[in-house]
Amino acid sequence: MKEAITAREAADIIPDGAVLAIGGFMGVGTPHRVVDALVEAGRRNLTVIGNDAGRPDFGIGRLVRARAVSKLIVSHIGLNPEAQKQMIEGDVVIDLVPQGTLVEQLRAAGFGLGGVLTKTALGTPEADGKRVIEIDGEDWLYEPPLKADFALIHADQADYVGNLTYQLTATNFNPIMAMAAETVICEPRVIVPVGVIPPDAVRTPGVLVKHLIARG
Amino acid sequence: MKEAITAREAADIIPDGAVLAIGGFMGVGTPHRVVDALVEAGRRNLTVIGNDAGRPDFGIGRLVRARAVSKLIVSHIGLNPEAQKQMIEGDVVIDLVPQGTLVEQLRAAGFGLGGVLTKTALGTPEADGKRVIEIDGEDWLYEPPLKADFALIHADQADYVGNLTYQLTATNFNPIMAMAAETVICEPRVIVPVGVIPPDAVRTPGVLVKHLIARG
Amino acid sequence: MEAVEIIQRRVARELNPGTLVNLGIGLPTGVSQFVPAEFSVFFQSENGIIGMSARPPEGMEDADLTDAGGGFVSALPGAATIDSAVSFGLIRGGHVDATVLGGLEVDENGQLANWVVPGKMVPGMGGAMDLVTGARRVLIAMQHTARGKPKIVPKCTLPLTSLRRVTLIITDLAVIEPTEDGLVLRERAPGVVVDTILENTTAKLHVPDYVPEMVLNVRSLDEAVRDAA
Amino acid sequence: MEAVEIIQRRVARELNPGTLVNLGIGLPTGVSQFVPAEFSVFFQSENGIIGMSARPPEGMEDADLTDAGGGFVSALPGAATIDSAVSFGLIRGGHVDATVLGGLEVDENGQLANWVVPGKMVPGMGGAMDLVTGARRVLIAMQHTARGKPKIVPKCTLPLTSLRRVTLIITDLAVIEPTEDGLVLRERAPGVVVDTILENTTAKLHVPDYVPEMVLNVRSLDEAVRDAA
Repeated sequence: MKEAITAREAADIIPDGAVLAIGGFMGVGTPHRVVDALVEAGRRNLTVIGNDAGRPDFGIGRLVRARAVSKLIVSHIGLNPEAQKQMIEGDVVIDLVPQGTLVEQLRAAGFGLGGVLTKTALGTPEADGKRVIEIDGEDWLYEPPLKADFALIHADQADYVGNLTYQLTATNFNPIMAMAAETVICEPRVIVPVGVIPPDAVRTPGVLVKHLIARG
Repeated sequence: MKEAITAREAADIIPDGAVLAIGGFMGVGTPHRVVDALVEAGRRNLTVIGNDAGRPDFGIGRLVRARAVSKLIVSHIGLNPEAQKQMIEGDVVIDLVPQGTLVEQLRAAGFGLGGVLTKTALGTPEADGKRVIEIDGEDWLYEPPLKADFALIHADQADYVGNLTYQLTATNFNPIMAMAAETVICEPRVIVPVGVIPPDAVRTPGVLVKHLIARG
Repeated sequence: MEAVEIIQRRVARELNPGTLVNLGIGLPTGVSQFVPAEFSVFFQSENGIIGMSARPPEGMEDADLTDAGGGFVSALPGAATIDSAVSFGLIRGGHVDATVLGGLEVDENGQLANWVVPGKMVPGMGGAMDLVTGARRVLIAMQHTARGKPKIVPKCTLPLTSLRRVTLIITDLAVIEPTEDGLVLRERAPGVVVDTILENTTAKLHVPDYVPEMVLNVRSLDEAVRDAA
Repeated sequence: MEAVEIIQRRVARELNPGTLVNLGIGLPTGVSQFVPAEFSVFFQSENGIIGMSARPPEGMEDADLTDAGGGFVSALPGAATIDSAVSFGLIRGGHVDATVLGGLEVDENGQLANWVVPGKMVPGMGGAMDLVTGARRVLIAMQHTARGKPKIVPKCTLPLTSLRRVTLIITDLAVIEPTEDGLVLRERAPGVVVDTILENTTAKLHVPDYVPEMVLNVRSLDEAVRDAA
């Protein structure tokens, strides 16, 4: 059984310099309260893996604006001019990764695989300097596994075992990130008693989740 | 919208010599009526990919006993002495594959990946003659994608769009096989009207499913 | 007819009943208005929904149901929610029948550049590289020229989105099919003559003896089923 | 005490509260009877359930809820159903805290052979190779000898299950820890002297000055939490 902690307590667990996988797609399905708590705690030098940089005032963008992030590994920063500015000024390093490759890299880490063999980006400037592996005369781009120290994820329902369900497009990267980090911290919409979520409705088994965030 | 067909009609679609991925684990979650229809139709020379060979009178084992199978790609045949016998007599070729590798090989095919890099079986006799790929000084065993002509799967609920849910341990290989075949044929427990399965409950999106089997 | 509507109507005729289709942000999104509901085309948004539909009425939006651009959408009966791994598995594994995307340049190899202009703000490729590499058919829907400058060029000058050859280029002037032997002019927009197309294209275009005019009306379901067969 | 019970009781003391554990078929399955319910150990069966429990009463079995051996099981409150990809992702990705498996041979490298005897019927490795390669801790639970023949040997003669060194070997005579420097005798069964262990082991065993007797009682939750910390 997991006791629920506050967002503030979660932020206290996460040190400066940590590698974070943060769920969400343009802020939909992002654990906003944990993100806010990290901003308030004044974290610095974080590496953040996520789908996108959000907007300056929403999602992962709030961490960027607070200058908490030194490296972003994302597929898109187009809606965050602040991230662009910090990139140009050299304050943030931004690794742009195709969305489908990014999710497979996280999954590879979580599933114990040696990496990803993909056609995506093969032969484009994005693949410059990356390893190409030939299999039966065909080229594949190799991308390494991507693992985080902490996954900060959102869920719809959680129970006190840590079992999670997700809702609609707030699902996105969250279930995969739950496999791909040393420590998983989940901010669910609600926490329900154990036994309320039917086994077939569970999308992330509770054993993967270390901490649940209590309702604010 | 998909019209439901009979198991017999499904068997008619599947030619001799086809490569089939058949769901189930020791026959739990196997589309038994389609399997029976293949036996009755007298199919020959099938390649069957599945978790195991079932028992001689249950699951994939029924196809083996009917001598419909020339090649089995499975992780286990221990409960099927008939499969053992046919293997020893040279009537069936059996490729034994670690269960976790097998499911990733199917997934790789379904997800457009170039194969699987795994530690499982590395350095054991099972890896003899297989390619080993070194990444940052570490060896990984390469296993190729595994794709079927037809996936024959079981589900709990289906709607007429083809959306599927699964139940308990009858889930097993079924959702992954639904991604890994040219043509997916599903034998659900029940077919419900479109709109009855909530979007978040769908485990296999209907666009993947070509044919549904009507209730017998 | 407006240039955009010409493109959207013509693209809509490429979408087959019962298939999975991914529409890019912007002009491609508008294609859906020319696809009749009874086609049961399932529109995927790569952030995780199959069977998405129009923005709901004011006040009925759900913050957890958006498209890849972050806009509110609704779900049709029979919709399915998927995580990002499955969403891109569908795209990369060839389960998406067609993707409709905008383009900055397409060249004689049929290769596309559509995600970055060097020296300008770099937005990131999002799912564009995955879509162009993995979808069964890649339909490029774009204006034939940008501020008078041809976009169909001998060789892309911008960074490629994928090595993959796109399936069809549909513009306000023409339908062009990239083939192994180069670009073939297949159709011209209503009232547009071949010379106009050639004048606005720097790439070499193969021009068959007969280049029909685009048909732009919305197909009936029967017609669409017949075309797909 | 029966040999099997000694092994099961000793293995049970290795299982930590709140963790994910996979028990092999046969002797390992029986370990669960010595793990108190309040430990909230989640038993995984690799066919797709986390939180499985004992066979239900006659007539209350469900054909769709079985363990990896095909036997009927029940699900605890808080159980979760998973597909085979996630099930083996948990195993191969290091999310399973411990797996308990039988062994045919273990050698001085700590390497295990447990899935095939050449010349005999080949059952297939099922999930054994994945478990031995991927679980965080691999606990081998077996009789010390087979019909008087030592199973802990200098070098496995049977095909290896994995290159990976197992974590601990627990038999009816001893607890042995494979280390980088070889096998170390950690504990002896109640009433068993070190010489008896050495006589029944062909592998070289490092024997510390003091080899305590196994403790076999079932731990309280407090004790287990303290041990795990």
